[in-house]
Amino acid sequence: QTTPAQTTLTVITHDSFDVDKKLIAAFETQNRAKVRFIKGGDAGELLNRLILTRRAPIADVVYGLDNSLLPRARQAGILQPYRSPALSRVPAAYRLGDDGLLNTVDYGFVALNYDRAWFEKNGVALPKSLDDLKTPAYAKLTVVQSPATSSPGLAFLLATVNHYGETGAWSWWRAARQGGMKVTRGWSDAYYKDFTRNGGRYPIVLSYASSPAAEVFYADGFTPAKLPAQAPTANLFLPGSTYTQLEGVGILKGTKQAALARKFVDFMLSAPVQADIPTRMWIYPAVKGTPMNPVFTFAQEPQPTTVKAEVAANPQRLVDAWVTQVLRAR
Amino acid sequence: MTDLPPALSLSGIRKSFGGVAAVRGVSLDVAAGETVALLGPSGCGKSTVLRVVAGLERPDAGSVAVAGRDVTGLPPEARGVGLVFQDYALFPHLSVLGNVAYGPRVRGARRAVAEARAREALALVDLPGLEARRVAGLSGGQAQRVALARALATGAGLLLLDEPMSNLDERLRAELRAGLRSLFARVGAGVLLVTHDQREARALAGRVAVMRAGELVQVGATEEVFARPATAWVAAFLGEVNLLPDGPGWVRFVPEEALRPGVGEWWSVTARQPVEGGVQVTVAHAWGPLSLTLSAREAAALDGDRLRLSVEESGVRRLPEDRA
Amino acid sequence: MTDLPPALSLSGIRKSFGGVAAVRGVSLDVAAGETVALLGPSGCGKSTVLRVVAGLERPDAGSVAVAGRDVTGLPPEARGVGLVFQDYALFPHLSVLGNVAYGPRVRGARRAVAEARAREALALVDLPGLEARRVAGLSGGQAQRVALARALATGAGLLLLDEPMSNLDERLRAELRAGLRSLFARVGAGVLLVTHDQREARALAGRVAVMRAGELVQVGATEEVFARPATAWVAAFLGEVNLLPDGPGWVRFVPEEALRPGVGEWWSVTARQPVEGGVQVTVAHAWGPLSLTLSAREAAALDGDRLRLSVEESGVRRLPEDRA
Amino acid sequence: MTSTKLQGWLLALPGLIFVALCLVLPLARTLREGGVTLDVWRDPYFQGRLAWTLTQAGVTAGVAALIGVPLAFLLSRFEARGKALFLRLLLLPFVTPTLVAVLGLSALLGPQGWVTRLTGVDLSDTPALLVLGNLFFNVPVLVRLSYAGFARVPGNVVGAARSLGAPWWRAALGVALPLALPGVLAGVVLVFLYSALSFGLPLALGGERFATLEVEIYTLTALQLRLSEASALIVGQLGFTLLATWAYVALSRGGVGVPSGDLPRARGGARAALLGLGSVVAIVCFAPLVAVMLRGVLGTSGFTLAYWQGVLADEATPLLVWNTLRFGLMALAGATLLGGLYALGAWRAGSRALDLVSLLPLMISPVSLAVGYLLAYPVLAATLPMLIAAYTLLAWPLVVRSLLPALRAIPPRLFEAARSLGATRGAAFRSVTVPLAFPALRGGGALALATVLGEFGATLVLTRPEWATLSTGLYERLGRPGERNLGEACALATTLLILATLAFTLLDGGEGEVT
Ligand SMILES: Nc1ncnc2c1ncn2[C@@H]1O[C@H](COP(=O)(O)OP(=O)(O)OP(=O)(O)O)[C@@H](O)[C@H]1O
Ligand SMILES: Nc1ncnc2c1ncn2[C@@H]1O[C@H](COP(=O)(O)OP(=O)(O)OP(=O)(O)O)[C@@H](O)[C@H]1O
Ligand SMILES: Cc1ncc(C[n+]2csc(CCO)c2C)c(N)n1
Ligand SMILES: [Mg+2]
Ligand SMILES: [Mg+2]
Repeated sequence: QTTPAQTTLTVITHDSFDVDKKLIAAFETQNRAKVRFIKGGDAGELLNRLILTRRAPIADVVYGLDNSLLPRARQAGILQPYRSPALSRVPAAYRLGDDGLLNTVDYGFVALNYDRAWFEKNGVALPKSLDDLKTPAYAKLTVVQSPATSSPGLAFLLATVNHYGETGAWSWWRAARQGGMKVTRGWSDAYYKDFTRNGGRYPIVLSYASSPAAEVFYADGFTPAKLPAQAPTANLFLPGSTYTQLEGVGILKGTKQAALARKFVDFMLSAPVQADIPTRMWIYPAVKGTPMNPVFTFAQEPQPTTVKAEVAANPQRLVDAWVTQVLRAR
Repeated sequence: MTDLPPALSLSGIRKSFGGVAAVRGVSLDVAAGETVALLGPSGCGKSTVLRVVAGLERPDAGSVAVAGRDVTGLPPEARGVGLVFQDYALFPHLSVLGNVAYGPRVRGARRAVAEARAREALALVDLPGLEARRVAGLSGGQAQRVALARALATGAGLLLLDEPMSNLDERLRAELRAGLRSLFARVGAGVLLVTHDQREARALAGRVAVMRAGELVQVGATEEVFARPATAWVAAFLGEVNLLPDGPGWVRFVPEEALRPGVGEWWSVTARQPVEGGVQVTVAHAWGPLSLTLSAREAAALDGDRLRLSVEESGVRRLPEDRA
Repeated sequence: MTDLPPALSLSGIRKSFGGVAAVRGVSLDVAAGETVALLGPSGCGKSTVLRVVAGLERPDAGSVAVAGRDVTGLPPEARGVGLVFQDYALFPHLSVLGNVAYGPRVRGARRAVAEARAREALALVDLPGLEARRVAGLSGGQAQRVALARALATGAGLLLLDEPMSNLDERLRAELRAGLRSLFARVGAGVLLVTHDQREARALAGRVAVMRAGELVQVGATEEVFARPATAWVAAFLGEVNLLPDGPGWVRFVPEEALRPGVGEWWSVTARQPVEGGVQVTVAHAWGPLSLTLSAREAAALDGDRLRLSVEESGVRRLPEDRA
Repeated sequence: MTSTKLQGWLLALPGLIFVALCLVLPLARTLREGGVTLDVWRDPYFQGRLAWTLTQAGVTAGVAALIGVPLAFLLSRFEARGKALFLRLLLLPFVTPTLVAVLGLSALLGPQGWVTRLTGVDLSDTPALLVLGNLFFNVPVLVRLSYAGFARVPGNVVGAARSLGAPWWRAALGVALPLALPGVLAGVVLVFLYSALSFGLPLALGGERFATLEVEIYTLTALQLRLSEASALIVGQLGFTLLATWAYVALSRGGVGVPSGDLPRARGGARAALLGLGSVVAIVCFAPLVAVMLRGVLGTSGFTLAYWQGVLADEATPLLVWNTLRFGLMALAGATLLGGLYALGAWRAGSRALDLVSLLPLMISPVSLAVGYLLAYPVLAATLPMLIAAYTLLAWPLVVRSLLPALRAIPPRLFEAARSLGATRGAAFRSVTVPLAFPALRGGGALALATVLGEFGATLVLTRPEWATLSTGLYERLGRPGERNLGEACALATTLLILATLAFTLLDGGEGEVT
């Protein structure tokens, strides 16, 4: 028997990963192991780093890859299958494929948000469709993130391609950009600089369906006992504008800690972690029946849309196409 | 000449650096075409006066007028004075020619004209063939001459020369003195010359101002000052040694001209020292020790350790004793 | 004394800077306790010789021995020489005291000892009360004295002084000369003194070496050299003016001692100039113009523009004409 | 090679090895992984990016020089109240994480910014805002390095020019500037390099429209993994930055001198110019910071301490502070040690090639290096040595750029004087060279520390949650929606600025020359 303290499990995550340290400590004592977390950047960067180091893996477990990245991860062969028994408590629609490369931990909806106050004050009607949104009247009110540099941006691209088909999507994007839609690099830039609520020029921002709930939760003087009547921002669920992100945890090929890695996968799907997820990362726990903070009443869930296979199959190709068809088109 | 305003007119200049009162009320005129030598011991404030005149130091009090125009508030470049810095302050990034041509250049002369003037000035200070050299490799005396040439090339109506030949050998100095004298006469510039070389002062200056601890203590025609120092301190500073106590607060000043070797009583010689062109002897006179320099010819009057010496009383003067 | 090795022994020193041959084969000894003055016109290579001796410049050829030990390959600090730089090179980050105590400190003296030595040296150069001052605000003469004190405080057995008093007034110089003379005598140091001041050379140096364009042209006892310059160039450099052509390649050198004013034929006086302690006159002699300085007493021999003057032929010397 | 030269190269060796290991090798790995297909450069899109990159960096460097050089000159000639404090506070923009700067700028100049509302001029989404942002970060470097250069110009030399008839501007341009050139050009070239290679700022301030080459490299490398195209861009970028740096190295010959003590008080025109330029720089460099600090205490309903309470109550905050300090000091130690030795080496070796090498870290795209690290040193990924090495790499050029001109400016006579007074090489070095160069080392150290206290290393290496610093803590909050996150981020930014000010005060020794 090796001394317990010698076992270290390395878990690489995206930068937004955050779980109660006490839960991690409990896992460590329970398994007589040390968990070492590495922040691998934004989800997209994370995947690329894993691909670059696949010959000498830098971690045992990865958390944070999502359904838009899974095809590339699969193709690169960086993951090894393991289906957690806990997956049985995850609704089938939220599972990430059958090959067990990624076990869904949580899901979220990339969606447009708008600034209620701005629309009320300026007496502007909300757009009804993506077609409305691309007109200059609304495009110049909209800020989204670049599909090439941000995961909500990529999700939004997939949503538009799913809705319009490829050629339709490219002309939508070109029109919207022509009309004044701003494309930023990352979510923070868009939300904290360009969104009218934070001093910017654009009252419509690409974010998450849960963002209005977070706005309530993080408002000045928030107390759980006294919830406000409405959130300062709201979702703008235009048909074809939302996309479901499924984030999962998986085991990296080449790990020497396979058993422990499996335990960690199970751990991420365990009830305490699942319950901790919503108000830390502002996403929905994958396991059915996990109790939710009441503030989530401000986060509506959009109508589910079916994603066409050709959209889901190779998101990277679509990004490349977007870059040449939209970004670099003059 | 007399209706021209003075090239320089200083009145009531004071300047302190922190606790050090470098200049304590200096008033002085330099007429156009006149050279005034500013003499004084090390640290008495001579350079500071020059820097105040040039506008590099703001006086705490007093005013500076150049050619009749009050320049106290004007920047250095508006004063039209040429200054030779005691430490040269050459431009290290320019060649010798570039340094000397700088003044004419910034005053608007075309390159060719400026360089011609620079070459003239360099010729005057006897520095041929060094035009293209960087100043970093110059010898001390070469650098000093570049500094002098640089100030001369400006053609300024008022020249401030701060020990401009201190690092030159005597022959070169003598040559330069002659050159400068004729140059000053030709251009009619006023010159304020700081020097520790009395020969230089005598050769160049019509008047002398003696400075002590920030104040002028005697100003007058050169030969007048040398011949008739006003106080014991001035006499001593000018190199007079025969200052013998004569009652409290007074000294008896015995100038060399008043000494007649070879006549009168015998006195014993207590010291002798060969000097340029003769021998300096000290005689134990009744008044006290008297020193005099005997020319080679007069040295014949020495008889072993004795010398006949008489003092011409009419030449002896009583001076107030003001040495600390 | 004679069995001591020379404090300095230079042989065959050469040094060029790029195209400039600054020193072209200099050999010279300075005995312990002896002061040798190095004279020569500006740019002739004096400072370069000193820098070679101090080990700051590698000679292209030749060797340097200090106190009998060949130091040609040794670094400056192993040579035991004290150098006063012509441009002072004071340490701007140290106070006056810090500058002067630096030498003793780096040679291992304790702070108190070093500072005591520094204070002594500062007293010698007459700089009291400035110990705590930063060197940046010093006057030219003050800075020069700090540089001198700094070199003296090292107690080195060989002192290299590069125009150490060029920025001091004459009285202070005279005082310093006396102080230095007795210091040198006391410590028995060898001194190589670069100076342009012949009085300084005479007062301090037992021997004089005259340098011209990188070479020594005459070395000898001080009075010997002054009295009997070897060539017309040396005579002229030492300030002799009565060098009259005497056939191709020769001059007739008429020293002042050979001139007898007041006797002989009448000659017309073509120029007169008041100088320290008398008047300098030029007489249109049959041989050519002769200059002489008349003391105040001798000036009585002047009769308007005429002067009786005879030349004592035995004092006149023929010198080779070697001026360019 | 003379022994001095050899010794110089030996002293520079640790730095060279460090650059080889932490820069050349990883970069080579990246380029090899992708191969270089220079075809990309045929694409007018990339040519456009290149042109834009050069334009905005050039304009920034030009404007910065126009404001900063005269200010530095005046500061070096005159005494002014609060000068040392001003120069010290000028380091703060350098500490500021990009997004914080952007927030500060937007609070003033955004569509609803305070200044925008006052003046009605909306600069947001215009290149002017980008240039302002670049200036915010980089004018300080320029002012400080130029100041150090000008401070070494002997007062008498400028005085000589004036008394020879040169008006002040002519004396400044014709005499002071050439003698201060090493410092001034170091400032200009750093501004150019930082602005040319920045990518957070153009993106955040202008979106994709103002994307620089570096943005494309980032996108191609980190997100699209199209390494061959990225490599071509990296090579191109290296080409033009090398060109700029080479020009700098070729031009930067200056004078000798040591900073002198007492300066006259400014009066008249000089005073007005000093105040005017000082205010412009203060506004450009401090106003955004003040805005951020204000946002840390202003909620929707006016003044509030809630954000500060939130930050202080957060049990992670002490860790953030501790890590920030710890990494800052470790990298500072690394940078001053490596940079100090390297500067000495480059000085003694008299080699301009070494100058060029010392700027390499600022010429290389950090993302491409990051990839190189993963490929070359996978085992070291997310280890502390790697992190510190990365921080050190970014910080040491600043130490070298401060120290080297100072060393070169020390009059050789002083060292000679020390030797002739009996000091060995070592003793002369300790007692003359070190004290005279020390202020510059301190100044360089302060700049280096500022670099590290910001966010930069994080883009180079993988980090760990337990390594969270004030800037990562702040970014984490800005990754979540909600007012309180913004407020707390601003409070953390304020903490970072206060911490930095304290550190700089200690580093500067409280008084004396600031360079
Ligand atoms: N570093 C150098 N580079 C080039 N030339 C030099 C250098 N140092 C000295 N020289 C030249 O060598 C010659 C001798 O210079 P040095 O300083 O020895 O003269 P010096 O006799 O001391 O003159 P001065 O009495 O003017 O100080 C001069 O022509 C000078 O210009
Ligand atoms: N910048 C300064 N800071 C402090 N003191 C100064 C400064 N400049 C001059 N002094 C002091 O003022 C006094 C006068 O200095 P100044 O340079 O005018 O003397 P000086 O008569 O030129 O002497 P020297 O003949 O030695 O050059 C000196 O005691 C000097 O130390
Ligand atoms: C335009 C611009 N953006 C950001 C910085 C901030 N900054 C300071 S150091 C550094 C990188 C370290 O090598 C960065 C990015 C800057 N100076 N200029
Ligand atoms: Mg002076
Ligand atoms: Mg010399």
